[in-house]
Amino acid sequence: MTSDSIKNNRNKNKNMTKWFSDISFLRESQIMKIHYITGVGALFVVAIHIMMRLIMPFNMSLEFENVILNYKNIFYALLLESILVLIAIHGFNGLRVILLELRQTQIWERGVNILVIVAMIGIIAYGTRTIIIANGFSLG
Amino acid sequence: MKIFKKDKTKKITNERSLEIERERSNKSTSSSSSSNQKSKKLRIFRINAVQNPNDVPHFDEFQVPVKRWTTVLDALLDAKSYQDSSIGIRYSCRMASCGSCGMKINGIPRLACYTKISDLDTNTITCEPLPNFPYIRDLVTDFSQFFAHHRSVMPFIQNKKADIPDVNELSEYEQSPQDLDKFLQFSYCIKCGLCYSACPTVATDLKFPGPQALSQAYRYYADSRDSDKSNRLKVIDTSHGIWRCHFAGSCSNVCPKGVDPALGIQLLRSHLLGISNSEKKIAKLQDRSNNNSYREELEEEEEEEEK
Amino acid sequence: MYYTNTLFWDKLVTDSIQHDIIIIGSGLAGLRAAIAAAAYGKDNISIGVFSKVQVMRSHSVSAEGGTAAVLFEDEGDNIESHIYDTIKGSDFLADQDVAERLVKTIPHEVYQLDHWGMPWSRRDDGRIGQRKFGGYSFPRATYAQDKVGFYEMQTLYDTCQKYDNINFYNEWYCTSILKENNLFRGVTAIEMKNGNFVKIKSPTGIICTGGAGRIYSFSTYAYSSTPDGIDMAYRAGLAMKDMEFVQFHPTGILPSGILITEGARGEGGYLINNQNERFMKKYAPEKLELAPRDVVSRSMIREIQEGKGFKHESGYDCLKLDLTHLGDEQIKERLAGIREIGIKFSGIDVIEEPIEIRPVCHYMMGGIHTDIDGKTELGGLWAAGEAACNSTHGANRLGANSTSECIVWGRITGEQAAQFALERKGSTIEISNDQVISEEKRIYDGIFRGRGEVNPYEVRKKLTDTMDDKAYVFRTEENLVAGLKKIRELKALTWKHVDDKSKEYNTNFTNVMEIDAMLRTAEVVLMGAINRKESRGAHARLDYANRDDINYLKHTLAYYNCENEPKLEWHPVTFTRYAPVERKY
Amino acid sequence: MTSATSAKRIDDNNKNDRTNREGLRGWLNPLTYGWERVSYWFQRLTGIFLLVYFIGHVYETSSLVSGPDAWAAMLELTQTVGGHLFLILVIGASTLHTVNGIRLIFTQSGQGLGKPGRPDYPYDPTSVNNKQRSGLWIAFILAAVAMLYGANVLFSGE
Ligand SMILES: Cc1cc2nc3c(=O)[nH]c(=O)nc-3n(C[C@H](O)[C@H](O)[C@H](O)COP(=O)(O)OP(=O)(O)OC[C@H]3O[C@@H](n4cnc5c(N)ncnc54)[C@H](O)[C@@H]3O)c2cc1C
Ligand code: HEM
Ligand code: SF4
Ligand code: F3S
Ligand code: FES
Repeated sequence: MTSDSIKNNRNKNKNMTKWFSDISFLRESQIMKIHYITGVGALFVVAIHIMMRLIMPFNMSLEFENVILNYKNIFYALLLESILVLIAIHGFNGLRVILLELRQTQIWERGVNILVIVAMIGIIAYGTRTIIIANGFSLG
Repeated sequence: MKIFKKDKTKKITNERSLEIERERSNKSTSSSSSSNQKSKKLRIFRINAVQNPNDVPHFDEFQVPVKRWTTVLDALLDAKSYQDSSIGIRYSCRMASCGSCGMKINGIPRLACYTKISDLDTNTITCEPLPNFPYIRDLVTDFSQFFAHHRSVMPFIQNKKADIPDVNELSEYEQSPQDLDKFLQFSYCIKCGLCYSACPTVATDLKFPGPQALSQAYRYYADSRDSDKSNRLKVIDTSHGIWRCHFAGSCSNVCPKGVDPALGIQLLRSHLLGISNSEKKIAKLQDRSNNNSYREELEEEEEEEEK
Repeated sequence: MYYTNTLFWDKLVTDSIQHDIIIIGSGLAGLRAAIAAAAYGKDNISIGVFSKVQVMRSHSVSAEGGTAAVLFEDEGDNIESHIYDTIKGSDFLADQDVAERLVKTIPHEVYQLDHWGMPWSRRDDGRIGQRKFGGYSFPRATYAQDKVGFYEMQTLYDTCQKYDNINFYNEWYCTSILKENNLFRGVTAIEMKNGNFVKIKSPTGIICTGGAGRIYSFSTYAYSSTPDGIDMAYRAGLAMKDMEFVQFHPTGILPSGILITEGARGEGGYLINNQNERFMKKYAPEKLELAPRDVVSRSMIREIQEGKGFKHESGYDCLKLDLTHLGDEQIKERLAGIREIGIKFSGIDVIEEPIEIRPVCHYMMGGIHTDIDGKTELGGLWAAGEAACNSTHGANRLGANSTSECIVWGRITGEQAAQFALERKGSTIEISNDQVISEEKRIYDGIFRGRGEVNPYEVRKKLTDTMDDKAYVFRTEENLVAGLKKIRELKALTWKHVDDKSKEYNTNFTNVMEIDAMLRTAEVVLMGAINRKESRGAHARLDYANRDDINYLKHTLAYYNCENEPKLEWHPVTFTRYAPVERKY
Repeated sequence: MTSATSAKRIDDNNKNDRTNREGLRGWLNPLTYGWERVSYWFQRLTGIFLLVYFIGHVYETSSLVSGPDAWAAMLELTQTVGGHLFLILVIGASTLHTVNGIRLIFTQSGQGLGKPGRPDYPYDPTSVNNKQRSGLWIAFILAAVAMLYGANVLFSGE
């Protein structure tokens, strides 16, 4: 009777987790932990990023040479890279959350998950390309 | 909640305590004037969605007599009894303990039997069905999905000793009043669905269990008599589970019973994140079947009867 | 999928539904019966719970004060005393074996509820708390703040969720009982959401449709507490027992009649008259405010008649209940609901001011005639809870004994019905359609398509006002006869019609059916009251002021006799332990 | 009923269940409810806004790769008065989102909400308390300050 139905419930839960893991291999709580950590992480790196921009007059900081100089500093480049990764993960996961809440068909949910992962990788790749190339620039 | 609009009927959380004051002033101002009845206009949302799924809703207006203590439910029933008996409305206890009569009154989800017309400073009272529940008819909405969500969080004590099949066994749990206080608040949910209709996530997410169900999950989680903690957490830790609450707080703002579902949800989440330090102790089972004299007496009597 | 549990929405619309057990009514008794049957029958049994309201909307959620049980034998309480209190409270009209069964079973049930998650209020040592209640010689009303019924309902409802074989049919209005060869065969019901008229087949049934208190207009009952369930059995030829015993609770607030629990007096509240005097010391010097309800109510009406009452702005005479001396903390901790009700519905914060109250219709001791097991005269049909009258309460119920009764007999009937159903598992049920057709005629031709110029709600108002007026705390031959005449006049009017012509969620239709049942029940109440020429328990006659054990120490049974006057019969009381003595408090 | 069929039933019912859902109106409706709802609304809005900016910003900087001229052209496009105003909005949004986000991280892990206890009438929910409200106000104020400062830096630099 009861123990049976509890067991049933357990089985169902197993199925549920299995079904979920097909798509995203992480539990929602882990995803959200990542969301929070990337959020807070982004706070620090973005703060440094902005500080760096403010040590010289704003316009100067935008001049091509200065920018490239920054990029050539390996630490700064790494900083930029981490901003890129942290915000991409945080931001696109945020988007995933919003989109998941919009519609609940299986196709949509799968689509959202795939789209978000692809976009995340895409933007990270694209930004990394900039960083690497700019890092390799030789100033003539 | 009055923030931008100047509508006085909007509920203001931090002004709730003023309610009592208002109560008193209402009483003193109108104590002599109960005979000179006022009358107010009631606008009621009309639809018959079961008969015709594409029915276009409209509003009907009724003039109803109002006294100091007249609640919106009284007014609705007055209109139903003497003006238009086809008004669809769900009600039962008329004392805010059964949760039937949730509806949107002047734009905010409330219990009709718990809202006095004299508290609403408008002359026209607009009643609409609760949003986020499918229409049935007029003010009546379909709760089946809401109840299903409640069921999905396993709202019952899971414990090997939960059932005592033997009638002669008298075993009692000892639970301290402090342990009781941890969940008591959440157990006074009357399942009225107001929170469910106010929550922005529920507004679009069909699979989100909603504040009511999640706070019940916490209610059983925090109960020291329950022993199946990890499984409980697993059930709600899904992509449409507890994480789809963004602490919009509306649920707690509209809850008529002080359940504060938002608090329950966030606390449950702290357990999920593993950062809560309040540990659970299983309540102590005290077996009283030994020192129980009258059972023996009963058995003796039965024996005598057999003879 | 996120939720994978069985869902009960969108039931297939079929002409007939079959279950092994059907339970009509989802109050405390109904839910306890469902769990008992599910636990007894395991997965072999399917249970349908039909209710005209959604499950958690049943009237039982309003119960406030407590559930009586002997839990502290180690601290001086004992079973015997609870049995005696119950019997004495009943003015010796209770069947004593039944009272004994109640008292001996309820402690286990209280612990069972505890194991299912009931948030009983706790003492500091962690044990379940109990408070004083009227008519008991030991504090034995087990309490959970002042929301006992609500918490019990919630606990039972939530426990039902464990079982896959309990199917809830929310908002199905049952209209009649189907039977064959004196065996229960099922019921007919209307699914309110879409208005379908459905035949429900089952070899076993349990009626738990609650009390009939809405035949009074000043009443603590929920609007849904109408006698249609009792009336269903009555029309099927079962007897209504002891219907003249209607309990008036001393403390209902004005003007709505919402209850202030007896727990308020149990915690130490006083009743005062307009001379600021605790008048109960005149009437019950020993127990004061904690005398049984019938005694207190009578005393209050006497006070009011002597001109010592207050006048409420709604026009009612009333007295006041003073809780101010209890202090902020105790009220907030133990009587939170009362405070809320006072503020919300009466504009009075009981911490600061005495609250106006008046005796109010609260409980029907009578109901469907059953034996000690809750079995009715119809094979395969049980009844439990307030709808049943197994004569635990006799002529007057003690506070907190009713939820006990609901739970105890919920369980007993559930198990017995499950046993009965398992024995008959597999046998097919065929019901001749005649009964269904005649029922369809009765409700659709007679009521739905009926014609009439009198507004049925007007009839209801007149009916309930008549009852308030003529069959209140004190009764006289003259008043009762006048009341009966009035009820018969109302019955004779052409009022049976439904203005709302749509099928879906037609509460107008169900209301008219309820009013129909109310009229019949009111007639039984009045006839029983006229017939009982004595004062016993809650039935107090001014013209026969004394108890008459020689002629009236017996139960009244009323049988349906088409639309004629009901047939009244007598039924003996079972005595096992105590001979009647004078009742003093 | 097996879980598979019941699951199917839910899907069948989805369509019907949408009938009275508030939908996006429910998200964008901060007026009827409390300040928490306003916070919810801003957090979403600023989050999406920042994401859009972030994508744009990554695209903007990618012009570095194509050499000084492309970079100058891009600056021409973005470093206008309109562009600066937009940047100020971004500064405000990110401050708001960050500060409020930190508050939300605390609340969503159950901190600073009070603890459950016996609710007394009138029921003031402990979770939507003044701490939360002032957190939101601090976020607004800091966002305003940051915007002013940003405006100062951006426009004085010309
Ligand atoms: C205000 C108040 C306070 C009380 N306090 C206490 C207390 O402190 N202690 C105590 O012991 N007792 C108390 N009582 C009494 C006690 O609450 C009731 O006797 C008890 O709840 C009755 O429960 P029930 O299960 O028999 O019926 P109910 O809870 O009344 O349920 C009846 C059910 O039957 C259903 N039904 C009715 N007709 C039909 C139909 N035609 N078709 C389908 N379904 C139908 C209804 O929908 C409902 O679900 C109190 C009563 C009141 C009014
Ligand atoms: C810098 C510090 C940041 C912190 C501390 C932070 C924190 C948060 C928090 C707590 C949430 C709420 C999640 C929830 O309610 O479940 C959130 C949501 C979100 N954030 Fe951030 N965030 C930061 C920066 C950013 C940036 C730079 C972006 C843009 C790319 C961004 C985009 C989003 C989005 C799109 C959401 C989704 C909104 C929602 O779920 O309601 N965040 N953030
Ligand atoms: S949590 Fe409050 S608002 Fe929500 S259903 Fe329960 S009582 Fe109603
Ligand atoms: S309104 Fe909804 S988003 Fe969370 S705090 Fe309440 S459940
Ligand atoms: S009628 Fe029961 S809550 Fe309003």
